Amino acid sequence: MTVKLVYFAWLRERFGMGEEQIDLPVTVKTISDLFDWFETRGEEFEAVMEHRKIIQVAIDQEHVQDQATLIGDAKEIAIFPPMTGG
Amino acid sequence: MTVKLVYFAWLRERFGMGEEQIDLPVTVKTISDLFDWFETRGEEFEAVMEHRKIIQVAIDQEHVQDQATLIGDAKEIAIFPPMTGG
Amino acid sequence: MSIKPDIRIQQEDFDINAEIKKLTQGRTDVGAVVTFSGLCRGEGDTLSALELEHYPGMAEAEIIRIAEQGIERFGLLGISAIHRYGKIEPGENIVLVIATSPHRQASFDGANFLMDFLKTRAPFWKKEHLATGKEGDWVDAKDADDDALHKWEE
Amino acid sequence: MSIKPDIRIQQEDFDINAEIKKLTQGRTDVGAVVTFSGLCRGEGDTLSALELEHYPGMAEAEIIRIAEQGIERFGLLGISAIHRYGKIEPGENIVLVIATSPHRQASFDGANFLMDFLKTRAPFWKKEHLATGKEGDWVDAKDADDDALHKWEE
Repeated sequence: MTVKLVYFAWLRERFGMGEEQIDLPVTVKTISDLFDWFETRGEEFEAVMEHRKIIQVAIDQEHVQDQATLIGDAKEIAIFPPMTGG
Repeated sequence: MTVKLVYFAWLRERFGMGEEQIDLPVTVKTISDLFDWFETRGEEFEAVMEHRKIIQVAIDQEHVQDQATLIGDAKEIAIFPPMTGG
Repeated sequence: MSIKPDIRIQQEDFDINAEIKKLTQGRTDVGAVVTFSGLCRGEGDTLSALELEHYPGMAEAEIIRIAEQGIERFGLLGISAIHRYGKIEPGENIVLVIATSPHRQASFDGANFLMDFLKTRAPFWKKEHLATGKEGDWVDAKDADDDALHKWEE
Repeated sequence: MSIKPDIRIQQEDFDINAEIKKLTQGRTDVGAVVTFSGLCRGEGDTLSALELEHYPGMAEAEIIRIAEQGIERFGLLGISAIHRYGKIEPGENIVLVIATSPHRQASFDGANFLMDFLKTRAPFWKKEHLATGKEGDWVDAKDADDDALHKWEE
């Protein structure tokens, strides 16, 4: 399944890109699975994933609280630090 | 003792004047005494004094809550309905 | 107290942008600005105007006194209030309050506090002029406005 | 819901007078207007700018969602929000929220509610640029901002 991953703020800086189109491994069913897989993608991904508990996610622009949420047939998954608007 | 009495809103209208200079009778020592004396000043004053419980007073531009307050050597006593600012 | 409230009672309308600028220009410590403006409502087109009467001298003094309490209580960086008098038509401004502070809650509280006290403690009175051309009644004080003061009891 | 929030994410500054006018002109049912503007602070001259990043599309959608809750909950007559992005210097505006209603408390609550949610639920992030010329850190989310949401629990 091809999905667009979007990164913001210091995640974007650490990953060195704002977005990527990715074929997710079939084992990746939840956000938590996605983060597990991120940990296998090299040093920078591993380092960012040390903060995985506080990292926020939006699936198709809808904020997702629970990292056990299924990715389903999402088109766009955004990954970002806690928001600091206003 | 000469004092300036100042009236606002419907009190001003009912009394037909915005202010007057008055020699208060020596028996008028408190705001309550002043209101008793008002009741002797004719029909309009008597009619207004039917609302004496809710009528507000400022002595020398300081709001006074208790009608037992002494008038002392006040220069200006303002008498008005509850305020409706804002 | 080094911060002086800027309080004006005037017939003319006010310019909110200009008043905000007075409290913020040339400084970088203000993080939050809250303005409240109160307008004359038409009450379903029954009203042609409100006429505002005030007690000159005491009106300014009372608002300054309350504004100084607000500065102290909420740690405001600035506070202004402009209250108009005279005849004001539906849709027109009656009153403006502005509070500034480093963080947002103090400004919200400061402006809200000043408005609640202004409603019941500043010597202003409103008379209705009706759309029929007749003079209406003097606006009664509202219990709800007295009740609003309770939220500021410590 | 017939009242539509007016929500914009833009680089340019905003004009508070003009935004108020959009919500009040030609109507006589609005009695209260509350504006909140949030400005970039200089943090004792240590900061040269904040750089604001946002998630286009989701930012607008989230603010509209929260604003619609505010209209419903407080009975607002109108609500607007403008959030800027890009590089913003100390003393400049970052965000504007306006709420209108017949009576004052609803406008105060509406603007306060929207700001509290905007702080923690709208996808914006701030990076500091230091007065030394260096890039600073990304601003951390504050517990106080999460705590501020509790006052809206019913």
